[in-house]
Amino acid sequence: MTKYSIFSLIRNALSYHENWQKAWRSPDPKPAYDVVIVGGGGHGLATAYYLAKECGITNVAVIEKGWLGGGNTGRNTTIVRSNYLWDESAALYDHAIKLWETMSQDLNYNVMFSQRGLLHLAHNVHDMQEIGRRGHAIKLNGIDSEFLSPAQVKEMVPIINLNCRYPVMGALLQRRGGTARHDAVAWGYARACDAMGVDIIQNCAVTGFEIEDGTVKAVETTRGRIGAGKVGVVTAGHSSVMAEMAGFRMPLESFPLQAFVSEPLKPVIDCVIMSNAIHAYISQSDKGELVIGGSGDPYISYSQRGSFDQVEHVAGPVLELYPVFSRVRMMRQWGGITDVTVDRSPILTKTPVGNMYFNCGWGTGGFKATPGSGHVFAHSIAKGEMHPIAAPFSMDRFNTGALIDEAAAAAVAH
Amino acid sequence: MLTIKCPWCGEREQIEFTAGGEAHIARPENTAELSDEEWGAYIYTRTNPKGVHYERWVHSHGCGKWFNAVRHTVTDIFWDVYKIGEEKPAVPEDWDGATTRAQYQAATQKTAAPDGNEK
Amino acid sequence: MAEPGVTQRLAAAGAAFTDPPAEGTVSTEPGALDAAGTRSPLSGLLGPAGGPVTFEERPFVGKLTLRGDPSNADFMAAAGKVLGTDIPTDPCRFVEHDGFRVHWIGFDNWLIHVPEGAEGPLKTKLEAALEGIHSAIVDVSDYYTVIRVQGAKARRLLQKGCPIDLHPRTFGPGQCAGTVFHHAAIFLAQTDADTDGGASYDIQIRWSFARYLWDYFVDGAREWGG
Amino acid sequence: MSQSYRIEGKGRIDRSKPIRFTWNGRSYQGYQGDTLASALLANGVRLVGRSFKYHRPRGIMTAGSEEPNAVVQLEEGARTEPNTRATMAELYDGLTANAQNCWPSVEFDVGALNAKLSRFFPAGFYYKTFMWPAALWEPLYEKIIRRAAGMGESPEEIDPDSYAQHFAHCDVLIAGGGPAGLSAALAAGRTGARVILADEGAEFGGSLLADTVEIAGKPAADWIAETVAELTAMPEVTLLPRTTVSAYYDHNFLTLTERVTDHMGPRADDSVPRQRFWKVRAKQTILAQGAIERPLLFADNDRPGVMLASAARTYINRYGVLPGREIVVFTGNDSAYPAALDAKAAGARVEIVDLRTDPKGPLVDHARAQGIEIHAGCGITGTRGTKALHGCDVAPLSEDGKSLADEPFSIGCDCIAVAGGWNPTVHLHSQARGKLSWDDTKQCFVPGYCQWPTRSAGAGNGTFDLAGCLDEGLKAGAAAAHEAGFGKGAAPEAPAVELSEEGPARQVWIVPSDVPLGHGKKHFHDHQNDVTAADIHLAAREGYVSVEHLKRYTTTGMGTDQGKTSNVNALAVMADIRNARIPEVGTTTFRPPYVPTTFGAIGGQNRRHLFLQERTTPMHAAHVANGAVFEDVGDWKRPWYFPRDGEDMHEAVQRECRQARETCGLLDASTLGKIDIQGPDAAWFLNMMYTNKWDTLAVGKGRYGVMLNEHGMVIDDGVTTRLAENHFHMTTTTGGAARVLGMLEEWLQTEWPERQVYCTSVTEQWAVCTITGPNAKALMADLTDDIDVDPANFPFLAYRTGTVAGAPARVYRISFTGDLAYEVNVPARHGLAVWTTILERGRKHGLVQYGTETMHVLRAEKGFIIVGQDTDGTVTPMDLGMNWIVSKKKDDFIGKRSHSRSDTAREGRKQLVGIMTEDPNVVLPEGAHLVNQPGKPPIAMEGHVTSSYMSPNVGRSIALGLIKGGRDRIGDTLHAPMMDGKTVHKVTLTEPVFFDKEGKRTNG
Repeated sequence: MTKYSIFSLIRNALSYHENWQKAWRSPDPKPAYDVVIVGGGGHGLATAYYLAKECGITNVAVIEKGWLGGGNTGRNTTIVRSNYLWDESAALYDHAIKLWETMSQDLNYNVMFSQRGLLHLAHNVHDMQEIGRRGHAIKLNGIDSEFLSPAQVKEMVPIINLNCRYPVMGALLQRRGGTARHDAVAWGYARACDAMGVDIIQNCAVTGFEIEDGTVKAVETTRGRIGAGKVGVVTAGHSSVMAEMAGFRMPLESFPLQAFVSEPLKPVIDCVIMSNAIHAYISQSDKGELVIGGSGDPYISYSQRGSFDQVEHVAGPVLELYPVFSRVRMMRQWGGITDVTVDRSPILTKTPVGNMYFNCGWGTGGFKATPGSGHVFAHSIAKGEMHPIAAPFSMDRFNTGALIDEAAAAAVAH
Repeated sequence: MLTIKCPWCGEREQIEFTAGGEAHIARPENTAELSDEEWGAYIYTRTNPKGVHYERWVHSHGCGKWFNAVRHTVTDIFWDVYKIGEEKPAVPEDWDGATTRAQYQAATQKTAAPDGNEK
Repeated sequence: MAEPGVTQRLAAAGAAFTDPPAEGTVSTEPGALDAAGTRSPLSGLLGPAGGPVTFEERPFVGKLTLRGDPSNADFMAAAGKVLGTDIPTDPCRFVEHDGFRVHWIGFDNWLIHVPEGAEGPLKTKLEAALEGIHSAIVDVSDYYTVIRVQGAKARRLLQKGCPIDLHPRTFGPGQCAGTVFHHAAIFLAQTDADTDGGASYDIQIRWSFARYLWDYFVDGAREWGG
Repeated sequence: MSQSYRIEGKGRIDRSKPIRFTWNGRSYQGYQGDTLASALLANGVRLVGRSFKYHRPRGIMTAGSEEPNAVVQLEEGARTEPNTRATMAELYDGLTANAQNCWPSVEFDVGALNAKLSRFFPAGFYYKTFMWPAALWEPLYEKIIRRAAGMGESPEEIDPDSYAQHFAHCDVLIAGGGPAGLSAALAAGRTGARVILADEGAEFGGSLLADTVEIAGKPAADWIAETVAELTAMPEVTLLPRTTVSAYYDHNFLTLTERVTDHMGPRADDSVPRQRFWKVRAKQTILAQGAIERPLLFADNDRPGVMLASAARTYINRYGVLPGREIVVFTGNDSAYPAALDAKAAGARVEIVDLRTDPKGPLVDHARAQGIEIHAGCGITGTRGTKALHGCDVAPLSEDGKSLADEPFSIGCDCIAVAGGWNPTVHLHSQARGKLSWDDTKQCFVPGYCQWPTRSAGAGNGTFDLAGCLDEGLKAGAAAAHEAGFGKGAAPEAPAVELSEEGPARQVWIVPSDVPLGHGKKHFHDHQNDVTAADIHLAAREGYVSVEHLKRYTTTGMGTDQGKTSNVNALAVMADIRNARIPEVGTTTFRPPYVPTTFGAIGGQNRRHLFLQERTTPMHAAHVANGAVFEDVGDWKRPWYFPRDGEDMHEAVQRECRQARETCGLLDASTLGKIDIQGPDAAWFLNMMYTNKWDTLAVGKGRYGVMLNEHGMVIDDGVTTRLAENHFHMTTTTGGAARVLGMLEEWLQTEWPERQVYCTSVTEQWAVCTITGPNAKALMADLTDDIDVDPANFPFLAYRTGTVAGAPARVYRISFTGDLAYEVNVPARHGLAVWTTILERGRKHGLVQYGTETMHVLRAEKGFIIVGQDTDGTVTPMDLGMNWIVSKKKDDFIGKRSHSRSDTAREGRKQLVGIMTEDPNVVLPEGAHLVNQPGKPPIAMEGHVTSSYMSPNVGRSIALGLIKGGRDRIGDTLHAPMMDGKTVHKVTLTEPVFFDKEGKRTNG
């Protein structure tokens, strides 16, 4: 793997950029691997990366039915934060942020992780109680968290309309929160994995699992049978489909979630701003586009496309909080499939099938967890025991009742 | 935005309805006798199919009535709607969800009738 | 009856009870009580005078909901007898009889509009007639108010927020529907069609949403000089 | 230099209406009917913008919404609008526009330095650098990147204009009003079907507006006029000019953006919306948006003066503007020849560079006859001029078109009209999930199967000849109407047009130059984002071969034009690299909207006071008059507190709390949810919905109940009263009103349809005045003479009907304060009068009106919970210490089974307790967490404060909280660390009742 740097850039410029190497190979699948990761999104690639880098398992294949990062990795609003209420969540998401902070260097690929700060606005007494509770909890978990007055919010976001339908009463700020370049995350991991010998196999769809006396032996794919010592399934919205192939069911439903970008503007918003009461979350990309997240459609759907309702549901709140955008144009709308659990927390778990592990249920908020999720999942697969940070997220919590209920606690689900 | 056929009011815009999730999940009679797994499955586990989905809707801003529907979760085309308590309609194996029920039946009839007589 | 003294004082103090008029409305709102010491949610608000679309509140229309099983002949007969007309079983239709209007809301659910004050006696009559038959009659006269919208542009105005196809080919006099107007759940009934291509509608709206809907109408009618 | 490029007597502009406008601070003149683009060209203005990345000088390239270059900042101040396509902006008097993305000016742009260094900024360069040192990413590197970000500037003032939305339904919606669209509308309209015809342009006619062809022996303009006239006369046809069909969603739901007043410029009167957003449900759609001409990929093909041949022709024929005086037409097909001929006729010197070695056919002969020199088998290998084109190099190409067959020669020119073939506008079809198929002879993607009822017609369907467009349009219109239930489906006869036969085309996707690709010269395919053929080679080289990777890595097609002119060329380059056919490389999915849409239009009227309803109670006018400060509770405005002269919130609340306990208080409780429940199975039903028993409740009495979800967690609470054997009146929380009714209906209809219960919401039927406190009884006695209010005869939780303050009332002996209280329910119409009367009569009883804050303090003094504040969806009744309310006798109720799950049943769950600070003056912030021992985070947390107030009646601060194993830790000392990281408050856990522990006051 040739190192990327300003120097390699200049060197290659002199040869008209004709000597750059492939970021990753496109090998044919081998007959078998120690571990097969199903799903070439950020979480799957990160899992392979840490298997190879930290667990000494390099005989790994990542199989992707389409193109790398083509699922939610390439469709989200790129928000990264760890200001979650429950200890279990805070541990998982902050573990991720710590890895985000060195990712570009670790991967030698600039994922443009930018900690420009993330605001949660509070618009009523209930919101204030909610951020009050979350703020204190986060702080005591050793994670940065501050309360802002409306005046301080205005200072950070001069174009905001504090006196909107639900006037801004305050905000919770995580300065270490921010955004990253989502595609680069997939590409960076892929390149680093490839360099360590991991096979990245695109356009290879899973058609079934070969299971012998309760233990998975191989993955059947459109490119043939691939033997597998262990299988990690990281397929987000399609997890229920994978589970069905493996003969069990998951506590999941797949909902469309949508995002929007405006035409590129000279920067007017630096941080990420989220609001529950006036439902819109917004940031501005390094290209100048306003990146806006909506809520999900209320019905199960596997069609990765935008529906109209959310366009309207987003435009109103955006105009209410940022009336100056009235003459700005919405440029593009798209959708992803989010696999949602009842407690809005992910599932990292062993399954009824031996040597088969699932990493799913990230719903609307998986991107921010990418490195942490991959890291603890890799260690869980390698050891055959769930990593301590992952353990609380196992699927039997739905039998014991030990939910990690970020939804009930009214934390923002994005 | 979908159009949904309320079995009473007819075709209406989705904004008049509320989605009710998977249909035909009967509440167990003997809740006390269920294992935690059985109970957990009843509350949390869903089929979540990529394909034919039996689901519930309520015409919340219309007549206020709940009903069931069969929809393909890839194409979002409805096969049918039916009232609570009515038989769960069978959907042909080979329905790929890319046509309405009427189109599907017209097509199959066409293939059925050798003289190619339509309708 | 509230003690007259109070009423008069309130009427006099009217101005003091004015909401800050919402931006863009042409409304003037004394907000005072009427002589009976009562007040409707849109009291004192004036819609556009004349023009291609007009709207006004019809306060205190008597409103009862009637619940019962349409497959129960006794119920249908007893209710029909009291109302002097068969209650409609066709979805989204209403029948008018002798000042009563009976709307189909749901297959076992009807909304009855009667002149102000007639709801009480009617409720008593229905309850007596339906004694022993599973049914429910609830007075919701104050839950909702009614806005009448009419004129050549009435349909256009409603289509600014209502998703139902109100074109004469699909929706006409005698038809009613529960639907929405943007954030507000409404129940609309077309009372008649005008010659000039316009129509007349009664929109039933919850008390607390009435002002929102009214302001929307005011704003929406501006482009026709409303 | 005033309009020196105008062509005498040509164009559809109105020369009698000159218009002044300002571009980059300089004043120019144009005519009514011009676009900003045509007016600038008429005035010889070529340089209109700078590209995104390299800041290369750019000119006008198209005459439509596909424009990638001429994207400007329209107007200034409150009405400024970024990224407006000059080609779509109709000229109005006083129009002001400025170039974007350049500093200090478009002429001398510092950013142009990037162009010099461009070789160091290939596609994706930023992924490869800016990583060292890591510490510099945000403070330095990203700052630089963000400074370069964006194109236009966001407005900084509130938009003074208004917008509107409109639902519409039709049998046939037609997108595009060119020859095919107009024909379709005609055929469909004649059947009587409801038709909507929308076109982006100011006039209907599409490509015909720029054509010199004759239809049925008359000029095309006449045919357009007649057709539009006939359509206008049809009552069921709606014609929408200046309207873009922007998105195609499921079940044939489409959105249209109508630019109602944009072409008139700023207007003081905003009663007419500036833009109208149509939400259309169409039984059938016909997509007739035409086709967009493809630019050719040749070296330095981005100079100001390079434009599409079709655009050149549009400027000549529609706007009467000569795009240049020395025009080179560069083409591989016949469709550019009419442009050459029109330019020649308009007085330009014209030469044609034709990729075809032996162009034949009538058009070619005609051109030769006009003395136009044709350089056959040649390509343009380079261009000259920076801020304006002044020449190009031309050379014969090898047979495979991949290299030069001979030395280049130069041609002087100020305009190159390029014609690389046509791309049908399949965006809407693709948005509608329609498949696309590649047509090898036409060399373009054409619409394939779509699951929704839609058809494509005309150029948008790959039918490029006029006769075909008219015929296809008529057929599509008739067929669509028929399927919608109108007409027999037979299409009217198509009008005759003389066929201008076209010879075969030659497609050279990448025109070679004298240097290898990427060595100095640039073949741009995405002009706005500065993406070149070399960038695609780089992407391929590095393995970003899938179309989506290609797009994302090079940013091809990510600009405001969404790749309308660049996508297919990009695919072609990739196909060339991979030796694959274009369809094998794949195609990108087109995302809505077709052209960007203002947020204002989408928002419509739903702004400001119409953004979201403000729900108010019947007493609202009185609250306003009495100076209430309001709290947003859901979308209700509830009085929060009633400050008296100069009081702040704390003072007001302390006063209200004290007085409510000392004498009496009045609360507007109208927003509480109320549900009328009737039927033989009503009691059984309540047994299922609530945790306690209801069949045992006596008629005329009420009972408090908590409601759970199936997870066993508390979701609502309230008092329900048995009005008659089979008749109950249920109350819910304000926020729960709708949710609870929905839940009751869901269970009844879907799970127990055979049960005989009817539920009816009566929330707003009743205005509710709650009178509480020691003097409540006396006050009530003053308000009613037909209800015996003596607690001895009117016991706690009983209810009575009668007349209160002159209104018919239901009175409930319910108390949320722990004091003697009466909940007076009157029909809403009486609410205001009754409220005011109570205030009036209350004076001598020391009555105080209080708001939600005081209500919260008073209930907290008694340890009464607020669902949603002291619970969060993870709390069981047992956690709240309410085991007493969970019936052991019932074998089932909603949520019961969940309580026996291992985690829900375990010891040490968080439980509701009281919390007392060591310092009685300290009011803990709600949300503060308690720890066993303060220290440095991370610290294990024991739970959190859910409610916390200064209680004047207890005489100190009080708090409630959910603490791990709290019930067994009463008396324990814990600590509450504050956000400042320094302050720690010592606290003691107590029973969650602080006032009147024995409950003596409930009966006064």
